[in-house]
Amino acid sequence: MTEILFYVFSAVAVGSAIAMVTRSNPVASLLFMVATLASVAGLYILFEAHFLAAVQIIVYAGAIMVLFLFVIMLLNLGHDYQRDLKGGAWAILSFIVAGAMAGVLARQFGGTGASPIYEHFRGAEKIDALLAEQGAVGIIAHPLFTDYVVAFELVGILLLVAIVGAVALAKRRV
Amino acid sequence: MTLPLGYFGMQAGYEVQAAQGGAGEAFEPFLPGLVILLPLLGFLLNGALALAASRRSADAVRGGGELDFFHGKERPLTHVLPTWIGPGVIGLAFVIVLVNFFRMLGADLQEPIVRTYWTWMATGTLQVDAALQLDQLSMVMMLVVTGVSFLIHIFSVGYMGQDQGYPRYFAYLNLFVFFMLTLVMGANFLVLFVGWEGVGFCSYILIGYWFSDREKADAGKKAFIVNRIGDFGFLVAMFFIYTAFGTLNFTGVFDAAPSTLVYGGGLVTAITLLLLLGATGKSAQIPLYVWLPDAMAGPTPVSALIHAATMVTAGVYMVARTSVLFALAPVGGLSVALIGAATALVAATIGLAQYDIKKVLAYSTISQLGFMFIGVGVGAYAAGIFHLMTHAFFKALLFLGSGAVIHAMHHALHHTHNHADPQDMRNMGGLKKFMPVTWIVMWIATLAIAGIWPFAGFFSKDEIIWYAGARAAGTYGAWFTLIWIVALATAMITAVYMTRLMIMTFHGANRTGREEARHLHEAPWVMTIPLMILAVLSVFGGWVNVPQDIAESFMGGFGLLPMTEWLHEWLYPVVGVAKGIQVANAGDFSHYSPAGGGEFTWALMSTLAALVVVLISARVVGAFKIRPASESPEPTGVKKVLFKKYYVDEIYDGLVVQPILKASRFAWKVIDAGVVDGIANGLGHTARAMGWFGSLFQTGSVNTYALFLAIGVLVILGVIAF
Amino acid sequence: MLTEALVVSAVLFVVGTFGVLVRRNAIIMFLCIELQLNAANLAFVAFSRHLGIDGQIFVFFVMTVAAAEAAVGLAIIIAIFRHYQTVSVDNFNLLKW
Amino acid sequence: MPAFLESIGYGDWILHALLWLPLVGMVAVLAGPVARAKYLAFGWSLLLLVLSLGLWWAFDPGVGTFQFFSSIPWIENWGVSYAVALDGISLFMVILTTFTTVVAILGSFNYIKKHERAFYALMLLMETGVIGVFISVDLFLFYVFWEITLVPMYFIIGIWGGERRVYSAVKFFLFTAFGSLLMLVALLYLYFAAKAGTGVGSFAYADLLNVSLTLQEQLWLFAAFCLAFSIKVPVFPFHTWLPDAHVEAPTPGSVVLAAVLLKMGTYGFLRFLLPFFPAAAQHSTVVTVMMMLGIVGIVYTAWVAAVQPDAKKLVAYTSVAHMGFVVLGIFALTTNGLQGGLVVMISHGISTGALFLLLGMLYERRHTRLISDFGGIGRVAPMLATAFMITALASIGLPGTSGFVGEFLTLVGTFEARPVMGIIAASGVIFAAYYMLPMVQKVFFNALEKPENQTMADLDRREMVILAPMLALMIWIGVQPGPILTRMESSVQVILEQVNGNASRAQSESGLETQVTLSSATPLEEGEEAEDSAPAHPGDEE
Repeated sequence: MTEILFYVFSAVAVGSAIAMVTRSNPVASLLFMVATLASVAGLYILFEAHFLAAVQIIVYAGAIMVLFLFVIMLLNLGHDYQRDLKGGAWAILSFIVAGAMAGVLARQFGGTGASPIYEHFRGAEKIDALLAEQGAVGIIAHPLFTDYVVAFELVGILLLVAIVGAVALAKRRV
Repeated sequence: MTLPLGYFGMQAGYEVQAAQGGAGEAFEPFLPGLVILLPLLGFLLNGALALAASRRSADAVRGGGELDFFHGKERPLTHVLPTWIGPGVIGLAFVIVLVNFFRMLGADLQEPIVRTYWTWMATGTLQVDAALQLDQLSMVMMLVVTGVSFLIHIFSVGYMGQDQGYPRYFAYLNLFVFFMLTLVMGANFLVLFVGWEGVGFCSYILIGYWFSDREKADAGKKAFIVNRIGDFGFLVAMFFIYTAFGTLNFTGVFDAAPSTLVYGGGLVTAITLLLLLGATGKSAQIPLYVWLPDAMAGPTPVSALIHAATMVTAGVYMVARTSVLFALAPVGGLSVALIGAATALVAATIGLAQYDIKKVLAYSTISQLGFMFIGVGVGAYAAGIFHLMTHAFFKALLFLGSGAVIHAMHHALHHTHNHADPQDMRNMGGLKKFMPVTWIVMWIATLAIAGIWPFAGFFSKDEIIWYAGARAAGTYGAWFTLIWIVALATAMITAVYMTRLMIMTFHGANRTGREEARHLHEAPWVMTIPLMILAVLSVFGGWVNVPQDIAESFMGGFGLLPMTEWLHEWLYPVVGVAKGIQVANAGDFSHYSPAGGGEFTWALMSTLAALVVVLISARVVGAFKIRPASESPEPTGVKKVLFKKYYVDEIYDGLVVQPILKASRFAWKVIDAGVVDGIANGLGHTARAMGWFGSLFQTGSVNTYALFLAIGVLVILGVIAF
Repeated sequence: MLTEALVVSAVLFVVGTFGVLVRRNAIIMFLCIELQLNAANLAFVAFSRHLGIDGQIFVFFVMTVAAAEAAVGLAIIIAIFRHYQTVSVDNFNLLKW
Repeated sequence: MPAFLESIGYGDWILHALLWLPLVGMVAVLAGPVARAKYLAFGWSLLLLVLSLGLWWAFDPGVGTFQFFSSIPWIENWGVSYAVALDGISLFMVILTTFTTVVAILGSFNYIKKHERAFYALMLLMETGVIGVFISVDLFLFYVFWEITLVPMYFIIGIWGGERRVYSAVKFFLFTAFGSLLMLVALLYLYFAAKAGTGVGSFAYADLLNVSLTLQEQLWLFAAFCLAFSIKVPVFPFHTWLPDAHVEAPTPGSVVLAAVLLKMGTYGFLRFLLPFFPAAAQHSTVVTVMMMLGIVGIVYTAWVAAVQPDAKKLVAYTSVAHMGFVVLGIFALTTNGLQGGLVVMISHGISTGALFLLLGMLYERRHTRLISDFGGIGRVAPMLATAFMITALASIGLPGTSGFVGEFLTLVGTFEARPVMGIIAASGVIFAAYYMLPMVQKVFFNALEKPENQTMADLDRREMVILAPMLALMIWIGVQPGPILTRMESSVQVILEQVNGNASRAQSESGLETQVTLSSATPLEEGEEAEDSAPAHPGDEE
C-alpha cells in the first residue's frame, strides 16, 4: 500500500512539476505547482512527517501559493500572456545541463544501497518510538524549542524583516 | 710679493741631496687652518651682506623699478663693508702665509707637515681625514694664491666699485680663494678634490656673475660641465689609487708608490692618464679647453684671478703634486707633455686672429698652460711650477691691465651711449697717451710673456723648453724632439700675438671716436697700484730660479742675481723622489741639447729671437690699416679658420652635445614614454581587454547567470561523484 | 524507499533547475525555485526517517525562509513591474559591468 | 644626554611611541577644528621628531645587531608577533621620516586648501606606516605596514594632486601593489620553508634569517622580493610611475614620496633581500644585472631628466638616478658601498625633499611647473635662488655637501667590487651637472622677462624655517659625516657578515639539497606535512 502510494504521489509530483515548467499560462503553472506541493505533502506523510505535511499544505500550498496568485492577478498576468519559454539553442543547452545534473544526482542517489553510508541507516525504529511517545507535533517541537531555539528566534526576526521589506518595496511611491 | 733674496749653498743637478742652509730647526706651522678659514669667514660675511642687498633690490624690482645702490648721498653699508672685508681677509691670510713661509725658510723640512682636523669619512675600510698639508710645494702655491688674490681683490675694489652686486662679487671671490687654498693645502686626494670641484663651482658662479645675461650664464654652465668631465677622470683616478694603496693620503700614497707600482706598468699609466684627464678639464687643455675662452664672460678681475693666475693652474699643481706617479709612468708623463705642446700651439695660433682683447689673453693663457704642462710632463716639475708662478704674475697683470683698458673704454662708451664693443681691440688704438701707467705695465708683462731677458717669463719658459729638449735623448726621444720644436715655435708665436695686442690697443691712431676719446682716462690708484706691484713681480719674479749656467757665465758676473736654481732646491723635498725615479729608470738628460749648444747659448738665442720677433711684428702690425669693428670686414681664408677657433666649438657641438641631446630626447620620448611606459600601459590594456572579455559573460540576464550557476553546481557535483 | 525518494527529489530539483533556466517570467522562475526547495525538503525528510528528526527541523526552517523569500521576492517583482510594465527577465539586464 | 634618556626609560617605550603616537595625532586632527588642523598636525609631528632625536644618543653605535628590541605575540597560531627593533640602518630612516614629516607638514600650510583635516590625518597615518616599515622585525608586521603606506599616498596624490592626479594615483598604486603581492607569495613560501625546517611557524626576522634554501629557491624568492623592492625604489624599467606620481602629487606628497617612501625599497634590499637570500645576492649574474640596472638608472635617467620641460618631472627623474647609486652601492656588497648607499639615501631624502619643497614654493607663486615659464627669478627672489642653488649642488654631489659623501663612498665601494661598473657609474657626476645646471640657469638666471615673474615674492619666514635645517643638514653631513658613518658601520658589518656567512653555508648545502629536491617533493609540500604534524608538539609553539 505504502509503496503504491509512494509511486502515485511521486508520479503526480513529477508530472505536475513538468507541466508547471512547461505551461505558458502563469495561472496554470501555479495550479500545477499546488498539485506538486500537495503530492510532496503526501510523500511527507509516507515518511511519517505528519506535521510537515500539514504545514506544507497549509502554509505552502495554501498561503504562499495564494500569495503568488494574488501577485499574478494584481499584475494582471492571467491573460494576454505570451509564451515565455526560451527556445532554440538556449533550451537545448539548458536541457543538457539539467539532464547532466539529473544523471549525476541519480547516479549518486540511485545506488544499490551497498554504499557504506547506508550501513548507518538503522534509525527508523527509534524515530517510530519517539513518534509514538511525543506525537507528530511534539517530535518537532521538542528540538525546535531546545536545541534550535536560537535559530528559531532568528527565523522569526527574518520573517519580520521580510514583512517590513515587502511592505516597503511593494508600497506605491506617493 | 717678492721673495727674500737669500743665497742657499748651491749645487747643480738633482743627484745631490738638497741640504739647505740654516738646517736643523723644526718647522712649526703658524695657524695653517686660519689661512683657509679667513676667506671662508669673508665669504660668510659678504654673503650675508649680499643677501641683504639682494633682498632690497628684489623689493625694488617687484615694485617695478631698479634699485641703484649708488644713487643716494652715500653708499649703503652693504656696499661699503665688502671693500674692507673682502680684501681684508685675504690680506690677513697672506700675512699668515708669509709668516709660515719665513718659518719654513728657516727650517729644514724634509717631510710634509700634516695637520689633521677631524675624520671626514671613515667606513670600515676607508679613512679620509679633513687634513691640511704644508710643504714647499703647497707653500709656493699658497703664496701665489693669497698674494695674487690679494692684489686682485684690491683691484676689484676699483673695478667693481660701481657694480650693484658688489657684496655678492666679493662673497664669491672669497669663496673661490677658500676653495683654491683647500685645493693646494689638502693633505689627501679627497680634500684636494673638494677644492678642485669647489673652484670649478666658484668659476661657474663668477663667470655667470651677471646672470641675467643669458650668454654669460651659458658660459658659466659650459665651464662647469666641461670641468666636470675632467673631474670624472680625477674621481676614477682616485678609485684606482685607493684600491691600489688603500689610502688617499698624499704621504701614504707617495711613500708606497715606488715599491708598490711597477715602473711603466698599466695601473700607474691608467692612473696618470686619468689624472691627466682631470687636469685637462681644470687647466683648459686639449680636448677640454673650450670653456676657458667663453669664461671671459665673467668680470675681468675674475678672469685674472681664476682663469689666469690660480684655478687653471690647478692641473699643473696636481701633476707636480703627484709627480711620483707621473715619474713612474713614462707614457703618462709624455702624454702630459704632448697635450701641453699641442694645446700651446693650437691656442697660440688662435690667439693670433682674435679681436677681443680678453679672448686673446684667454688663448694666451691656454697656450701658457700648455707650456706648464710640457714642463711637468717632461719631468721638470719645478720648472712647471716656476712658470706657473711667473705666469701668475704677468698674466694677472695682463688681465688686470686689460681690465683697466676695458674699464676706461666702457666708461667712455657709456658716456656717449655708444654701443660698440668695449673689448674689441679694433675699437681701441692709441690708448697709451690716455693711460700711460697701464701702457707701461702691460708692455712689461708682454716682454715677460714673450720671454725676453731679464723679465720673469724668460727664465721659466726657457727652462721648460730646455728640459723638453733634454729629454729628446732618452726614450720616446722623437716625441720629445717634436715637443721641443713645437715649444720653440709657440714661444715665437706668443711674441707675435702679444705684440699685436699691444700695438692694436695702445699704439697707432685712436679709433674710439672723437667724443669718446675725451672720456678716456687712466684707472684710479686702487687699480693701478696692484698693476704696478705685479709689474715689479713680472720683472724680478723670475730671478728666484736662474739656471746655474746662465747665472755664472752671464749675469752672475754682474752680481745681479744672487740666487741660482733656488726654486729647484726649495721644491726638491717634494719632487725629488720623482726626479730620482726618472733618473734611475730613464736616465738623466738635464744637460743634453738636441741641437747642440749649452744652456747659455740657447737662452741668449731665444731672447734675441723673441726680441726680433717683437720688433718685427710691432712694425708689421703697426703698418696695418685697422678699422673699428663695425667697419671691419669679416675675416677670410686661414684667418677665418683661426678667428673661428678651428671650429672646435662647432665640432664639439655636432659630435658630442647634439648627439647627447638627441639621445636624451630619444630616451625620454621613445624609450621611457614609448617602450617602458608602453609595456606598463600595455599590461594595463591587456588586463582591461581581459576584463572586457570577462564582461561578455555579464549579460545582465538572470537566466544566463542561472546557467553559469547550474554549470558550476554540475562541476562540483561531478567532482564529488567521480 | 529512501533511494526512490531521493531519485524523485533529484528529478524534481532538475525540473526546477530547467524551469529557472528556460522561463522568462520572473514569477514562474520563482515558482521553479520553490520547486527546487521542495525537492531539497523531500530529500531531507527522506533522510530524517533514518538519521534522526533534525532533518525535519531543517525542512521547517527552509519553509520559513522560503516564505520570507517569496514575500520579499514578490514585492521586488511588483516594484519592477511598476517600472517596466513587464515581468520578463529579458528586460532586466542593467546589472552588468 | 644618555643618562637622562636612561632615567626616563627612553629605550623601552620610544619605538612604540613613535609607531602609535602619529595615529593618536591623526585622531586628534580629525576630531579637532578644521582651522587648527595644520597647527595641530605640525605640533604633533614636531613632538615626534623631538622624541625620535633621542635615538641619536640612546643608540649604541658599537652594537650592530638590533637594539630596543621588544616583541609581543600577536597572532600566535601563525607565529606572528608585534616585534619592533632598531639598528644602525633603520635609525637614520626613522629620524629621516620624522624629520621629513615635520617639513612636509609645514610645507603644506599654504598648498593644501581643501579637506585639510583629512590631509593632515593622512600625513600622520603615513608616518605610522613608514616608521612601522623601518622598525618591524616581524615580516608579517612589516608587510602590513608596507601596504598601509600605500593608502595615504594614494589618497594624497588622488585628492590633492594636479590635473592628471587620478591616473597617477592609480598608476602608483598598481605598480607598487603588484610588486607587493609577489613579495607576499614569496614571504609565505619562506614562512612554510622555515616551518618545514624548524617545525615552528614564525614570521620573526631572526627565525626567517636562517632558513636553509637551495640556490634555486633563493633565486626565485630573491626575484620576487627584489621585484617588490625594485618597483618601490624604483629601479630602471619599473620607474615610470615615479615621474607621474611626483608631477601630480602635491608638494608635501612629493617630499614624503621622495624622501621616505623610495627609501623603503632600498631599505628592503638591505634588511631583507641580502641577508635572507645571500647565495642569490652573491650570485654573479644577479649582481651584474642589479648593478647594470643601477647604472642604467644613473646614466639613462640623467639623460631623460635633462630634456624635461617640467621642473618637477626633472627632479623626479633625478630621484631615480640617485636611487641608482644606492642600488649600485648595495649590490657592490662592500662596506664602502653599503655605507655610501645609506648616506646617499639620507642625503637624497634631504636634498630632493628640499628641491621638491622649493619647486612647490615656486608653484605656489606662479602656478606653473614649466621651466620655460620662469627665468631671472634670482633677481626677485635671491633667498629662494640661493637655497635652490645650495640644494642643487647637494643633489649633484659637490664636495662638501651630503651628496658627495654618499656618492663617493658608493662609487668607491662599487669600484672595489666591479671596477668597470664603478667607472661607468662615475660618469654620473658629469650628467648630474648636465641635467641640473641648465634647469637652475633657465629658472633663476637669464633675463627677468616675463612680467608675472617680476612680482614674485621671496621666501617668507615660514619657508625659511623649513629650508634652514635642511640646508644645514646638507652641509653638515657633507663636512662631518663621521657620527652618521660610525652609527651605521656596525650594522652594515652585520649585514655583510650575514651575506657572506650565510652564502657560504647555503652553497655548501645546496649541492646536497638540489639532488634531494630533484627526486622528492618540493619544500612547500614538505612544509604542509610539517604543518600537519605540528599539533603533535604543542609545546614547541611557545
